[in-house]
Formats: sequence, structure tokens, C-alpha cells
Amino acid sequence: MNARSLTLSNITKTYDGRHMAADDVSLDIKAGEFVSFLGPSGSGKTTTLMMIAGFQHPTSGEIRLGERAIDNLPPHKRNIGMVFQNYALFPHMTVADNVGFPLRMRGVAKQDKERRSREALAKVGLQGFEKRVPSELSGGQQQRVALARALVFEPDIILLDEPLGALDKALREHMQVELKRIHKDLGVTMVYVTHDQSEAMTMSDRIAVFNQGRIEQVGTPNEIYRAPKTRFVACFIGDSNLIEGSALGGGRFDTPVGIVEARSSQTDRNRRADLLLRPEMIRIAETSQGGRQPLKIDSTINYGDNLLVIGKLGSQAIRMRVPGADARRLEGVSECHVTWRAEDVHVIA
Amino acid sequence: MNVWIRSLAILIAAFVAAPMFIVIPMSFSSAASLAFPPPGYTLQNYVNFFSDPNWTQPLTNSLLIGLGTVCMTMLVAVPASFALVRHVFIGRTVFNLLIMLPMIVPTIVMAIGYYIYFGQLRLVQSYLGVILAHSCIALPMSTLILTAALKGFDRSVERAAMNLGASPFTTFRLITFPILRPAFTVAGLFAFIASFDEAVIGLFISGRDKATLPRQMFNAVRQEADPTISAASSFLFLLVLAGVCIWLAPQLVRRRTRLLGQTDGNGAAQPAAATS
Amino acid sequence: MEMFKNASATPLSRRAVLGAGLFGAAMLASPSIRRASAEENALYVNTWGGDWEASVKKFLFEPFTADTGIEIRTVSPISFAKLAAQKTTGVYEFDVTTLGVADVARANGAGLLETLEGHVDTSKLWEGAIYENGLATHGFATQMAYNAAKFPEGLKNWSDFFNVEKFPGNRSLQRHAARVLAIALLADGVPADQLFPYDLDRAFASLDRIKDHVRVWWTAGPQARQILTDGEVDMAGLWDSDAFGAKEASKEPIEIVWDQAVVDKACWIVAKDSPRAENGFKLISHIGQNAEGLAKFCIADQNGPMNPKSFDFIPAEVAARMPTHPEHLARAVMLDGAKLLPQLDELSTRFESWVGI
Amino acid sequence: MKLRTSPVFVEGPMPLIAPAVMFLSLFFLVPLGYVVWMSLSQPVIGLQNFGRLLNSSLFASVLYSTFKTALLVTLLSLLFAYPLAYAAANGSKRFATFLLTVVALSFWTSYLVRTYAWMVILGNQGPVTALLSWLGWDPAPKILFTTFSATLAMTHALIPFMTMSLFAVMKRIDPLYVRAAENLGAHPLRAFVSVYLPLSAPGIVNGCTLVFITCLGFYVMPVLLGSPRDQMIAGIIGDQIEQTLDFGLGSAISIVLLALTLAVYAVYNRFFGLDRLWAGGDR
Repeated sequence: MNARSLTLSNITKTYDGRHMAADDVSLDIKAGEFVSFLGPSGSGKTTTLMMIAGFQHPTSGEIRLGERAIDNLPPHKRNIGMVFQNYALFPHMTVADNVGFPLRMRGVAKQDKERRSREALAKVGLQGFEKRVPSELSGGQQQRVALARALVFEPDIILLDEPLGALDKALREHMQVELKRIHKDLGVTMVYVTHDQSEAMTMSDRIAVFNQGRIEQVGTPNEIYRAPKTRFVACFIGDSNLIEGSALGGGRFDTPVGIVEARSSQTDRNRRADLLLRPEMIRIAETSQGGRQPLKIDSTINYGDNLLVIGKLGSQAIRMRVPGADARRLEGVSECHVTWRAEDVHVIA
Repeated sequence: MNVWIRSLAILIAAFVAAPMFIVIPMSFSSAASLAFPPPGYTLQNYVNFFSDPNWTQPLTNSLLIGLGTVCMTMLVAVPASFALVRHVFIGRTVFNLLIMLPMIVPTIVMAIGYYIYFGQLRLVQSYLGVILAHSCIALPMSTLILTAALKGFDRSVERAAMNLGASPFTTFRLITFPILRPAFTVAGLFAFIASFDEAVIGLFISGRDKATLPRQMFNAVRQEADPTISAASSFLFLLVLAGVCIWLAPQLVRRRTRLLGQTDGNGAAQPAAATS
Repeated sequence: MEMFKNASATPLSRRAVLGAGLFGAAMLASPSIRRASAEENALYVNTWGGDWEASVKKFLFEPFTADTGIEIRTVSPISFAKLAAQKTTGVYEFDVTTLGVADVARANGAGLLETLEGHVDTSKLWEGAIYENGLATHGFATQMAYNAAKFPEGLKNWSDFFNVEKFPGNRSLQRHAARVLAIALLADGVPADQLFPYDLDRAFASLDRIKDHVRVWWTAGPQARQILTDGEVDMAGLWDSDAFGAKEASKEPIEIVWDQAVVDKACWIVAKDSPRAENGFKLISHIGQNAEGLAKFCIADQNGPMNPKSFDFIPAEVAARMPTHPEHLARAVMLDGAKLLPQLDELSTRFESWVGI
Repeated sequence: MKLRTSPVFVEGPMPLIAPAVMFLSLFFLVPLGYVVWMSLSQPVIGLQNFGRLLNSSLFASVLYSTFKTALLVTLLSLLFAYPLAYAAANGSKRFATFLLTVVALSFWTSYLVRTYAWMVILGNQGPVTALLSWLGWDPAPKILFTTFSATLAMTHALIPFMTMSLFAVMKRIDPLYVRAAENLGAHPLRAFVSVYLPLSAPGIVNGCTLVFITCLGFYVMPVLLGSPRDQMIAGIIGDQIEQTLDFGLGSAISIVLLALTLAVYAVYNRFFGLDRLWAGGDR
């Protein structure tokens, strides 16, 4: 399949001239890459996707698919595959007709069309369902038909708009694996819109985090998780402790929990900064570390494989995740000493 | 439910339905008068209804005018309902009111307006004149039906079609129209019946050669005492009776199958879902 | 079709529309629909419908079609308003109609009629055949008929008809100002020779007495005949042919009163500017010369022919039934169009607003 | 102008609105305007036609009897339709289907067929008169061509309207409310009056408005079945065209009828909002 790159340059979109649905969005997606647009609802991720597909027009900016600017192309000439949130299967057509539809639009000969439709259905594991009507299929099956339909005409790029939102948890995880496999097998460029951070984390090569029409950060799941650039990204992805502090230089910060050492060392003196400390990076310590007070435990929630401890370190609220193996050590305990490594403390500029 | 309410409802239903059945025996009456029960029986009224040009011509006219009204109404109502449901624009409320207005203005008022206006346009006694007037009358209801259906229409299906390479026109032809066809059909049927049943405007502007069936029936009742009206009435009534029965039959069949399905076990109905 | 399972399809709607379409197509193809032949070879005539139309078709129109090849189609009922409206709208429902003497005078005054002079050869017609651009072919009477079972003592004249205390019951009269006002004045005791022009105030005062008892203002002869036959009304002022018809058809005994019958003449006219006026003139000439046809029509419909030659075809005992029979005529009142002419517009308007609002 | 092709169909609603606006302007607003113009200009420009109406005691009586009849028909059809709709909304599915089929049968049958049927039934040679004489009513009263026959036929014709308006609302009333009221100690009748009736009120208002307005402008049935003494307003409008050719007066009466109708709608709109009136979806 012919994968292509996608370039968004300074895309803005406004309906009323004041409120920005998309605000200066720029992004380079490499050919064959799997990129997720992650953000809360109303953050502009779907609007951006709709502009790529051609259902909405940027107020300004440029979209290029490969070498070609596509801003002036109507949706049906963009050759972009799309999987819709509710699948958008044609209720009055059979599965075969649904999958064959894009080929029909491209004037593919009947036999060729049928063969390719069959192959596409085989790729998603739906051999033998050709004669069915969408209403006779389960949600997961409809999802696969939608996927086969988006794949069958070998589009330059595939857009997926929260495609797994309507599925139950087990099926969703199964489909995540499926999608990843198909992406790997075909090597096609995929843009995946979701508001589920774990889905974005597990599937993406890179994640673009959207907030209020802007891209807050683009990066690999690891980068996004470990080194968020803004408070928003830090809070939206994963569980987090944000500790305010002022820089003392040399990577040291004065915070409500005492002097904290962090990974970064470039910070100027006295500048205020937010320190991110992921709950699972905090460990139980035998003794007081760095002159810190013990953590006062307010409550615990047992997740089985881990224990979430909610408490206070001085005046700072702290969440800590304790692996199952260590959880027993906290039974009947109202406070404990905690520790973490300096390289696990990330400074948000 | 309370047996009294049940009986009362049956009684009222009888009052609603029974009077119309009297036209059937009357249609076989050999007498020209309104005597009931008829003094004798004959098929003459039906022979007249299907052979006398004074009746066949209005029947044909009404069918043609009805079909013309369907076309004209849909040409206007379909775009209008898409605009109402899918667009936000200045004056939308006024536009909506304008479309509903023909339902508000009494028909007799419109009849006098058309009589004068179409007289000047030389559209009195023409198919076009009656079709235009009937389309105005039919427009509000047809638009209401279409907008209701459009509101429930999932637009992502259209987007999917365009995304898959269908031009806007092809999308309408292959996707939007087929999915909305039931609503289009019902809206068209309402337009047809609105025209086919309309008496007042037809009375004033349809005229000699383009007389509608309701006009002929009106005149038969008022002026000519033509017993053929009994056959015309029976014909129209039986048409409705058949229509209502055809509409009812699938419901009965469906209920029957549902009962059978329950005895067979629940799984049998949806084999597809089980394999996922 | 089964693909629509999830759409909210109503099976009726699709089938009904399809059915209607097919039916329409079938009707179009049906040979039973007679299309009028080329316009120049057709003529549209305004008639009273019912038996009147059947007779006029058989005895006056069919011979005309046989002689000229011009096909006649009929439109009913006769309406003065339609005649007037035609000229305004320019759309002609009919080319020829018949009017009573009052209406023909009024229409001629308003320029609604084509001039017959120069189009119809009057030399072949009888003396006084043409009246106000109309060919007066036959006389007909508006007379009283009543249900004798209800009123065994019997009604003798319009005064009795208007006497609601002595003869309670439902009445019907024609919605026609000139004839009804004559009746109202006669009922109020105005002698026949002093009837014209009408004393309108007196006439309406007289009418006021029976207004609440007139259940139907009839607008077509057959309608009047039916309501009397069916017993919807107990007495009516209606045309002699319909009175006779009701007497024949009714289960109740219907009595006909010839005294004070109001006799009017039917005049054939051609509507002004009608597109088929030439054919209309031909029809009028033809009727004027078809003495035998007129005789047969008059026999069938109980009218009195104006063409003297027609009496050659009418047996004496039949002529005795006719409203123009001297014995009847002596007891009747002839409408005088000439004397009424100045009043006609006023009396029509006043009568209509009296009936309606 | 942007050169970009649109997402769905056409850019902007103008091409979609235009046909309806043009069509309705030419073939609805203009003829309506003609009526207004005729009322003010025939035979001479001025308000004299309205003056004539104002001074006519007969017109006042026509208005009065039109209102009286419309009101009566509205109340009667409510009286008939309410139990029908109630039974359809609360009965078993089969019973409801039966009742609604009957209503649909009447609803779809042409007014003229129903008019003719009533002429036969109420006529002097008809079954009702026969029954009355058999019961010893002599002489049996004349029913046809009276205000009674027109009122009865109109009521019969409009029951389906009323039933559908009521049914649409009643179907949405949760039976739990009444059960709850009874559970809380209300007598069934009491529960009906204090719970069900108020909940069904929107249906009553909708149905009554629709029926009342339809009745105000009813032409066919009053003209064919009614009494000439007790004409309704639509009938006298027709007379002005068919009998007197007085277009000015006919138009003026039309304007009065239109104004009355609009007034009823305006009152409805003020309190309930017009959008809800046709939500039931009938003709």
C-alpha cells in the first residue's frame, strides 16, 4: 500500500471569528506512521480530522498529502480512507456492497471489485459475511466492515475517528491489537482520534495532544508520558503529582515537600516551575529521605495489582502507587516514609 | 382496562366507522333517490362511474393532478427541508413559518385568491393551475414529514460516501435518497392525498375539462342528484379500506411471527450476532 | 427490498404510490376516455343536468352533431355568475347557455352576449323568436307542488305557500331573484297585471315571512325534484317538469298547482368573445329550425315550445300538459323581462344578500 | 467568493431555500395579496366592504353561528375522541391497533364520501328517520339540511384529528403516575382527574385548536348538509364568488376569516409555541 506523509501547516478554523476551533495547528506525519490525536472533547482533534478529510475547511493554513496540497479538493477526490465513530455503514447495502462502494466509485471492474472486497474482508477476518446487511452484524463486526471499507481502495492515508468508542472493554482491547497488526501489515499512514489516553499510549508511534484548539505537544508515548511540556499534558495523560516549586539552580527546587532534585538542570534561579512526579515513581522507604517528613495516609484504594495511596506530604497532596508486592507493608499503617529518584522528577517549563 | 371504558371506546369506534359503510349498499341501489335501504339492486352506478366521461374524466384528472402535485411538492419540499434541518441561516424562523403558512390560511380564502389571480394568469381550468394550488396546500405537511425524517438521519453516512469517493450528487443518489426513501414516499403520498381529496380549490378553479373528482362529487351531491356518486364514494372508500388493510396486514403477520419466534427460542432470530 | 429492514419503511406508502401511478397510466390508456376532438369542431353548452340534459342532448344536440359534425359537450349547472366570470377570466367553460328572460336581458345589458343579428338567419325563424340576443325556444313554469298526504286540505296558491301558520312544513324555492320575487309579491296579494316592475320592499317583506321555513334554496332542477321526492321538503316552488317528475317518482302523493305559475322563457345565447362562437351560432340556427326536435324535447321535458311549427308534432292531449297551453297560461304569470330590466341588477344583489348575508 | 467545493451538496442554504421562497411567493403570497387588495379596491378603493360587513347584522349572525358551531364541534369531538384515545393509549396492543385502524379509516376517507354517507343516513328516506318513525315519532323530524346535520357530520369528520392529537400525548404518559397516585390512596376517578387529565392537557389543547380552526374555515359539509338559514362563514365567501360575483365583499369576508384564524394561532403560539401544534404529524 502506498503510504504518504501528511503535513498540516498553521491550520486555523473558526466559525464565528472569535472562538477558535483549531488554532495554528502544525504537524508533520511521516509516511507509514501511526499518529494519535488525543484530547478531551471539544479540543479540536475531530475538527482537525474533518479538515483533513475535507468535510470542513480551514479558515487559514495549508494541508498537504504527500507532495500535493489538498485544501481545494472536495472530500471525494482526496483519496483518504476514514473510519467513523459510529461506523457509518450504509444500512441499505450488504457488507459486500459497502466494502465495494469505494471501488465502484472508482470505476473498478466488477470481478476485480469483488475480489478486492473479499480480500479486504479477509484482512479484517470477516470472510463469508458478504451477503449480510449491517443491521445483522455485531458492533465489532460492523467496526471491521468499516475498516475493510476504508482499506479496500488503498487510500493514501487512513483516518480513524474514535473507532472503538462504542465497543465494550474486552472487544476494544482486542480491536486495538487488530488495528496495530493491520497497520504493521499494510504500512499505511494512520491518524487516530481518541480521548482515551491509554488507547493512544498503546497504539501510537506518536501522539499529538490537543487542548482548546491547539496542539500542546507532539511526541512518542514515552516522551508524552515522561516529559510533558505543559501542565495540561501532564494531567491529561496518566496519574500525576504536580508540585509547585521555585528553582534554586543546579536542578534543585524549593517546594512544599522540601528541597527536590530534578532531572533538568537548565532552570534559572528563583523561577517558578511545576515538578511532575508520577505516582508509580514514588516508593516506600525505610527511613526518612532528604529530611522529608513521612507521608500521612488519608485513604487507600486497592486495585489488586497495585494499591493507590492518597495522602499528604506536609501540605502537598500526594498520590502514590504501590506495587501489589509492597502493599502488605502498608496494612494498618497511618504514615510511611517515601522516596523517589531525581531523574523521575520532570520539570514542566 | 376497565370494561366500561373498553365498551365505550368500541361504541365510539363504531360511530366513527359505521356511517361510511352505508355507501356500499347504496352504490348498488337501483333508485336515483337517497332511499335506504335501496328498493332494488343494480350495477348501473358502477357502469356509469367507469364509462361516463363526466366521471372518468374527473377521475383521470384527479390522478394526474395528484401525481403532478407530488412532483411539484417534492421539488420544493425536499430542498426546503434539507435547508431547515442542516443549515442555520438568518431568517430561518421566518422561512419555517412561510412554509407552514398554507396550513394556517383557510382553504376557502386561498380559493378566492386563486380564482382571481389564476384568472388573470389564464391558469384557471388548467392542470398547472390546480397543481400549483394543491402543491401549496400539500407543502407544509410534506415538509414536516421530511424534516422529521432528516433530523433522525445520520449524516456521517453521507460523509463516509464522499470520503469513499462519491461526488455530492452520487452521494444523494446512492446513499441519502435510498435511506430516506420511506420518508420521501410517505411525504409524496401525503401530497397525493392532499390533492386527491381537495374539494374547495378544485371547485373554484378546476373548471370544465380539468374538473377534479371531488368537484364532480360536490356537484353531484348539490346539483344533479346523480346516483353515480354512490359508486364513486364506494370506490374511494374501498380504496382506503384496502389501503388500511394492507397497512395492517404486515403488522399482524409480524406479530404472528414474533409469537412463533418465541416458541422456537430466542437465539434463532439473530444467528449473525452469535458468531462475533 | 428486504434491505430496508432497519429503516422505518411503511409498506403501504410505497405500494400505494406505485399503485396510483400504474392506475393513472392505465386510465390514460383507457379508450373509455373520450377526448374532445379538435377545438374548432367542438362546442360547450351549459345545461341544467339530469333529465333536462338527457332530453336536450337527444332531441336538439344529437341532430345538430349529425348535421354539422360538431361535437357537443355539456357543463352543468347553469350559472349566470359563471357566464359573467368567463369574460373576466377569459377562460371559457361553455360557449352556449340558456337563460330566463330576466337573466338574458341583464346579461345583454352587461355586454355578456354575442349579437345574434348577422350570424343567425332570422328570416327562417318564427315571429319574435329573438329576444335580447337570445333565441327563445320554450316556456317553462315555476309552479307549486306539495305533499298532499301532509296537507289534505290542499294549497291553492302562493299565499298558502307563504302561510306558515296554516301550512307548517319545510319549503324550497329556487335561488333565482326574478322568479322568487314574483312569487313573493303574488303571495302578498299583488295582482298579476300589476306585478312589474317589482315593489322590492314589499317583495322582501313578504319573503321575510318564510325565510326560516325554506330549508333548501335549490340551484338545479334535479336537485329540487329530488328533495321533494325524498320528502326532505313538504312543498316547493319548482319547474313544471320537475314537479311532474317528483309526482311520478315519489311514494307520497304530490299535488301540482297551476294557479299563479310563473312562466319564463328559455333563451339560447352565445357567450361574448367565446372562442367557439361560430359553432354556437350554428347550434342556435339549428335549434331554431328543428321544430320536430324542439317538440320532442318539450314533450320529454314538459315545456311549451315557442316555435309554432312544433305543435304539428305534439298530440293535443300532450300539449294540454304544457305550461304554454292556453288553459295554463290563462292562470299563469309571464315574466316581463323588458319591464324588469332597470331593476335587475338591484334585485339580484339585494336578493343574494338577503339569502346569504 | 471561495472556490472551495462544499462538504455536503452545496455551499450555504440559499439554493435550497430559493425554490420554496420563489414558489410560495408566486403561488401563495401573491394570491393571498390579491385577496387583500380586492377587499380594499373592489368596486372602488376604500374600506367600504369592511364597512358593509360591520353594519350587516346578518354578517354578525353568520359570525356568531360559525363560532357557535365550531365551538360545539370542538367540544363534541373532544367528548368522543377522549375515551377513544384513552383506550388506544392504555389498552392492549391489539385493541389499540383496532381502534387506530378505525380512526385511520375515517381519517383517510374523502370528506365528500363522508358527506354523501351522512346525506343517506340523515335523509328523509334514510335509516334514522325510519327508526324514529318506527319508535312512534310522528311525523319524524327532518334532520338533513339543518344545523344539526352539519354539526354532526363535522364532528364525525374531525374526531380522527382530535384522537390523533390526544393519542400522541397520552402515549407518552407513564402509567406509573396514575398507579402511584392510586397507591398513595387516590380513588381511580380521583387519580384520573388529578393526575391523568392534567398530563393529557397538551393533547386536549392541540386537538381543540386544530379542530376549532379547521371548523372555522369548513366549506364542503356546511354547504352541502347545513341549513341556508345558518350558513357558516366559508359558505358565504363561496356565495360571493358563485352567486353574486361580489369579489370585493367576498375578499373582505375572507380577510375577516383569515384574521380570526390567525388570532387563534397567535393565542396558541403565545402560550404553547406553534412548533408543537403539528408535532403529531397529521394532515
